[in-house]
Amino acid sequence: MATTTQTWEPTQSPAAAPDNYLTHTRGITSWIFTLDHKRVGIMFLVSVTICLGLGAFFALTIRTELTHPGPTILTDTTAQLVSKLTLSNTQLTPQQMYNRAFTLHGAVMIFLFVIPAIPSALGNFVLPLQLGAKDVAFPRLNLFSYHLFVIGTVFFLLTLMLGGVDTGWTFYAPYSVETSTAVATAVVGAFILGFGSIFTGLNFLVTVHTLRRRGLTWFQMPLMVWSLYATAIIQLLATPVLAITLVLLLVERLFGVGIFDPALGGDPVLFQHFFWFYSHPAVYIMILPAMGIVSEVISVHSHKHIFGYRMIAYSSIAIALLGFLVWGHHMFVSGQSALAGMVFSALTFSVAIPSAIKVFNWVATMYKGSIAFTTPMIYAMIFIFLFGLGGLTGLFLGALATDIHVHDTSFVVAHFHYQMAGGVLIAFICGVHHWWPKMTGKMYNETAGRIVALVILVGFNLTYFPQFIIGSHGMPRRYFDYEGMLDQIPHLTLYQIISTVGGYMFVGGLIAIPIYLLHSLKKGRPAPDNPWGAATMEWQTSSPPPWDNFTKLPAVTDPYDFDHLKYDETTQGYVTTP
Amino acid sequence: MSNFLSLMHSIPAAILADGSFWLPPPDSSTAGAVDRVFYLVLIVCAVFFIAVVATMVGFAVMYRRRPGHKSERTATHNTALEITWTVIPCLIVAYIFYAGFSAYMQMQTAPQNSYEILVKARKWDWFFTYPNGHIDSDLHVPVDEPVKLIMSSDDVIHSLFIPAFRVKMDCVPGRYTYAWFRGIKEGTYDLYCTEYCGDSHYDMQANVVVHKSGEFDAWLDNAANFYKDLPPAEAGEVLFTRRCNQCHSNDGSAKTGPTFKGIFGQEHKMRDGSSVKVDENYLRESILDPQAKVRDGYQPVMPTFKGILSDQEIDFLVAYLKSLQ
Amino acid sequence: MSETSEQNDAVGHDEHPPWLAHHFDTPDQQAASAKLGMWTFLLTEILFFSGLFCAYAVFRRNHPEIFFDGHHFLNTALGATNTAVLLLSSFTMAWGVRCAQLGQRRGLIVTLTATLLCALVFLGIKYTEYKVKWEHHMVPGQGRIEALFGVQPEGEGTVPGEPAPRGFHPDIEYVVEHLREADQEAGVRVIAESVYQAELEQRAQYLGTFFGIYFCLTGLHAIHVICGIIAITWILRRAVRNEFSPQYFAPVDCVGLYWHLVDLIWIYLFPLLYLIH
Amino acid sequence: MQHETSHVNDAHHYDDHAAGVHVVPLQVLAGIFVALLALTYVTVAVTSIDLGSFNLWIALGVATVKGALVVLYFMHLRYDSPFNSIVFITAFVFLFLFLGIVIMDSVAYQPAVYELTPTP
Ligand code: HEA
Ligand code: HEA
Ligand code: HEC
Ligand code: CUA
Ligand SMILES: [Cu+2]
Repeated sequence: MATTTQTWEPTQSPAAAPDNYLTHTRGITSWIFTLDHKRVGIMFLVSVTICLGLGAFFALTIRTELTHPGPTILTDTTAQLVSKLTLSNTQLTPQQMYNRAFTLHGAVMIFLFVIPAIPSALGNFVLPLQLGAKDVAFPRLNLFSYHLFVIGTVFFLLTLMLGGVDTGWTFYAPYSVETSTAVATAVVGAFILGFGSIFTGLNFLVTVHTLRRRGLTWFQMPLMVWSLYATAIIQLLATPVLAITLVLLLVERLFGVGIFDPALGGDPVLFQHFFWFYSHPAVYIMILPAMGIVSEVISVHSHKHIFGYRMIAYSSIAIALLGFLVWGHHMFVSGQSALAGMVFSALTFSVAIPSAIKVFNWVATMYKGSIAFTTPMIYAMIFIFLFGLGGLTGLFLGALATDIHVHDTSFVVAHFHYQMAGGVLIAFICGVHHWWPKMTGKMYNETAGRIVALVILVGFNLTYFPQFIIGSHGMPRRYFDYEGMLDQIPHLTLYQIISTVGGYMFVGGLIAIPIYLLHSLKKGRPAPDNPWGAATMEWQTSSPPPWDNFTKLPAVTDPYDFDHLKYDETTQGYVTTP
Repeated sequence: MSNFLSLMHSIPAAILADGSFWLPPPDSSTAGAVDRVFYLVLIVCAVFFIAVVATMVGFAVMYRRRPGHKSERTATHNTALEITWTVIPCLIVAYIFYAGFSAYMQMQTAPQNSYEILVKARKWDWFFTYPNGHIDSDLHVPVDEPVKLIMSSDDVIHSLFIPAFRVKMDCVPGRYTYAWFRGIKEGTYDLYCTEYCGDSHYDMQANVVVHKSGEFDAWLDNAANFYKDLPPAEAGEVLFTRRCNQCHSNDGSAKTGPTFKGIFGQEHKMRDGSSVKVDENYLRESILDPQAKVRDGYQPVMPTFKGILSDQEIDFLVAYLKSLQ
Repeated sequence: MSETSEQNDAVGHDEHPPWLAHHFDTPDQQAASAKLGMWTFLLTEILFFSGLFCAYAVFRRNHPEIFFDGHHFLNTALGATNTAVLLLSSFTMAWGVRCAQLGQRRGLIVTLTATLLCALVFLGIKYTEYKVKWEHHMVPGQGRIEALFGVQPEGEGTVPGEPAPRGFHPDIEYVVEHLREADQEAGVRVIAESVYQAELEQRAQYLGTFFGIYFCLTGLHAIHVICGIIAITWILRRAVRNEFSPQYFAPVDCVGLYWHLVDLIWIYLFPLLYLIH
Repeated sequence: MQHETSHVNDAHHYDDHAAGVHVVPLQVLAGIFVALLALTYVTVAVTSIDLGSFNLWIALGVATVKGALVVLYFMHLRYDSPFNSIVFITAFVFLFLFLGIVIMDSVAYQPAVYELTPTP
């Protein structure tokens, strides 16, 4: 169904100089108003990376501040600087700046980076290709999602200009109702981004249902598609609840409708239920696509059929659905009833199982493969390492007794960075490397990639492992200063220093990535159609793909059967052998 | 399987008595139970993490792509194997849940005869009210006696956290929440606020003092009327350090609020342009109804101390402020 | 390319009309996608409202008396009329879709216009209802809204110089009187007038919870009605330009679905807010 | 070619749609409309009778019947692809999941909540 009746540009015959989606039309507007899913994907890719940079800026502010007890860089002098840069004339105190820093860090990273990162950027590019389709079901809606993303981002920048917001990314009422910071713009921003996310999910769901290449059955779909499908389910079911929660928070703040604000007879715990009904499933919106990428990469780069395809596919759906039953595990000490606590704790463990299944399947896939230490493969293994660790620490948090102790300490901070920075961010980078040749038609420098990957692995663990230790010793999160606990927590300062040093190492590595990738655009050698020897459809078209994705109807095969692929010296890529 | 687990579970608490690499010393009656769950999970994690990563690295090395090495076709799935590695984790997590839940139940249900202390959280202070009406900014408890905290908040959500006791509970405005513990070793511990509550969230700390049996009652009525044999100004100073000095200095340095150095007798400009001479009445009013006259150049964030400071205590404070010339 | 050309034969060029997007191969595929997309969108709409229904359920479960008091201030007659009006509009909309399916252009135009009129009537009635509340200052945070229009904040709870207060500050006399009448109808016996008066004032204050939820629910619904009006106008315009045909009427179908959902939500709102026993 | 597609993927639900959309007879539509009006009258009428807590459930029941009529006939769900029904029902499943758990919890902790305190 990739090929149809009308308008194949004549130039698109393989012989002629390939006209691809990058060169098909020119000019900035041809990008901003493109209906091509590939271009939308690329625009998302660039945007989220920049947002990642923004989030990282705040991350480093936080880390540097915490290097040493007492004000480190967030001092009255920096406060003056900030008040000059922002539209808010009031001079902030150091702790006020810190509170804004971690709130903006969290909000930017969550709403502007992790949630859109994989589905909207890589997913947009890959999904239709992997289905052998020409585009997503609703290209206009797809573009609209991107525009919503931009508008939402603008609102966040506005929030920044207004002096930031200091509620924590969780916007807990009643603090978010009474604080004098720019909650409103941040909330509106998140609301708009939410709709962007909903429309992406809607698009993907429909695409998978109606635009699969003829003959492509459900169980021939690549696991990336399965995970994006599962993600879409969550985006559609959970995000609207976030939307209404934010609306209610806003009217509560502006008019006082008395739903969340105890001063008006509202119920603050109700807000937490609303918020986490979205925000727990949201963590699976983040991780599921990451798992999809890893499933692809592990199999392809070990040149080995994925192990337990169906189990992996089913476990994605299982995670998506079970993920809706556990939100209360964020509220064990919030004053929710012990009964609810018990139920949620029990269910929390049930989501751990499908994740476990995936991990085991990935490892089993490598068995007797032919494993190439390409950059994507290294990142995939790093993912298993970090996600495994982060996920397992989720068990401490899921168990009632232990969560009471570590809740809202840096133990939790470490947990979710292992999941989001170590899991999603790493998988994102993994995917970018894996599909870079397809997206840009260039090969990047492998050695650079490998070295950076190792730097990141080390830097990452230095950054967050210490936070487990100080956390379980009782170091609360969202603390501007820890002078008070020096006598209670052994080597606290040392751990904080290690964490900061690691943080810089990590960022150093990450910054290097855009550099050598961009460099490859100029100097990199042209990418063959199928550099890794993958069997999914996106590798059957040219790199980069033509405007309509396929000049030739891609063959439907078992997406993880590589036996018919042979390495071909001349193109330095893989070719099908009958 | 499960008796192997229960073995893990019954790690002798003794070896952990004075804290460890992972946890602070377990100095409440329930802390031991929590720690056992913690170490149970820790071991499960270690085992699985090492197993997974070791296998992964092992495969990566053994089957690395190299000349002459080919990937072999093996089964693309193996039901028996997959069921095993689904069921085993299920059993394990089921056990972890059970362990966590039973320990939690101990932490939930306070003994009947518990000693009750009212906890009021407020940006960014703790107020502990004892049965005899004394309000203290630190939590003092007798050793080896169950203490029940009846908690609430005046403004936003706060959370009371005592690491050494493994106790944590939110203080939610508009309702009560409860927590209990039994300190088993006298000493002084930290108490933190672990729910983000605004600017000085990081500074919303207090001490927990566990008194030797017998000494607690002595402390209590001494605290209730510590000023018995103090001159008013000094009594005021004690109150000042307890309640005011987070926002007011007595040495002229700037804080959230104006300094008290030489405050008495000054003329002060108010927000509404009027100006006031600082006398006893003004001081008294500022303490009981701070928003009535808000000093120019400051935020109206000072909380009232109505119901927290007795008339006598206010007199002491006034006396102290006067003495700061 | 041989395969391609063979594909081309599979579907002749003539079969790719202008309204069929390039990435679809057949009208059915496009229609099916549109339908599925629309139903999925409706799903998100329902979950969007779920938060409000949840708030409603929680507060009604925990404070039924407030909701009972509150519903006395709503005019059941108007509510019922509005329900009938929306149902009628739903009927004309469904009829419109039918006309579209059968390619009856005039029928489509007439039914759509009828639907639009109903929608406007609905909003009109809603407006009169809101107006009464507004006059008695029964909109939570009304002072804030008035401030937007430069009205000086007044009424109780307002501090001169400060911005208007959040929350519910009705004109007490009116509310108390209304509650009193309601009680009399219900045959409540008053023992001590002074106590009773105080109690009534309390109850008047508590009504904030009810009206907070009432305005959120009906307000959000009204916004959806307005969106519906815009969508229908757009469809009507296209119908006038004769852009639809028995082969291609998906837009009518989808707008229809949306409109029916708006009706569906009201079907629940009416008993939940107006018919409290 | 899409017809073949339809058969291999589960988009074959769409075949009946493809085979020719279902046109609901006008009488049916009208009939449904009348029924809806009637039911509206019923709910209003019933509230005046005191049935204790049942009033609420009856009101909701009637509303649900009305809703069902609208969905099945006005929205053609009855003749539409089953998958669309699944989508629609899913919405309600998760709605009830959300409501159910939240209400269950809020009821459980109500005793700890202060008497409702209106604006000071
Ligand atoms: C991508 C994001 C992501 C992911 C995937 C997860 C995954 C999990 N999370 Fe995490 N979590 C967050 C992001 C994420 N989390 C965030 C952001 C917060 C804090 C929000 C805030 O307060 O700011 C949080 C907080 C959080 C809490 C609340 C802590 C607190 O505030 O007190 C809990 C409690 O149960 C929890 C549990 C879990 C569990 C059980 C999983 C499971 O899904 C993990 C499953 C994975 C594994 C189990 C590892 C792989 C399996 C093996 C290696 C095989 C062996 C396995 C077994 C034997 C079971 N998380
Ligand atoms: C995806 C989510 C995500 C990611 C990736 C990160 C990344 C990092 N986070 Fe973040 N963090 C959160 C989500 C995330 N965080 C959340 C939700 C919170 C809770 C907030 C709250 O409490 O409300 C939090 C809180 C939080 C805290 C706790 C603050 C506190 O409670 O007191 C700390 C402290 O160390 C921290 C540190 C870091 C560091 C050092 C990184 C490093 O990993 C950063 C690494 C650097 C990069 C990832 C960027 C590299 C740059 C590029 C690759 C792009 C370059 C290109 C251009 C500039 C164009 N974070
Ligand atoms: C949360 C911070 C905070 C605390 C705690 C606090 N104050 Fe204040 N106080 C302020 C601020 C801010 C002002 C200036 C604005 C105003 O006048 O209300 C102020 C003003 C005052 C003034 C008027 C000063 C002047 O120069 O006019 C007095 C007197 C005063 N406080 C006494 C006290 C006493 C006594 C205590 C302790 C029992 C106390 N305050 C605790 C924040 C605080
Ligand atoms: Cu109080 Cu944080
Ligand atoms: Cu969670």
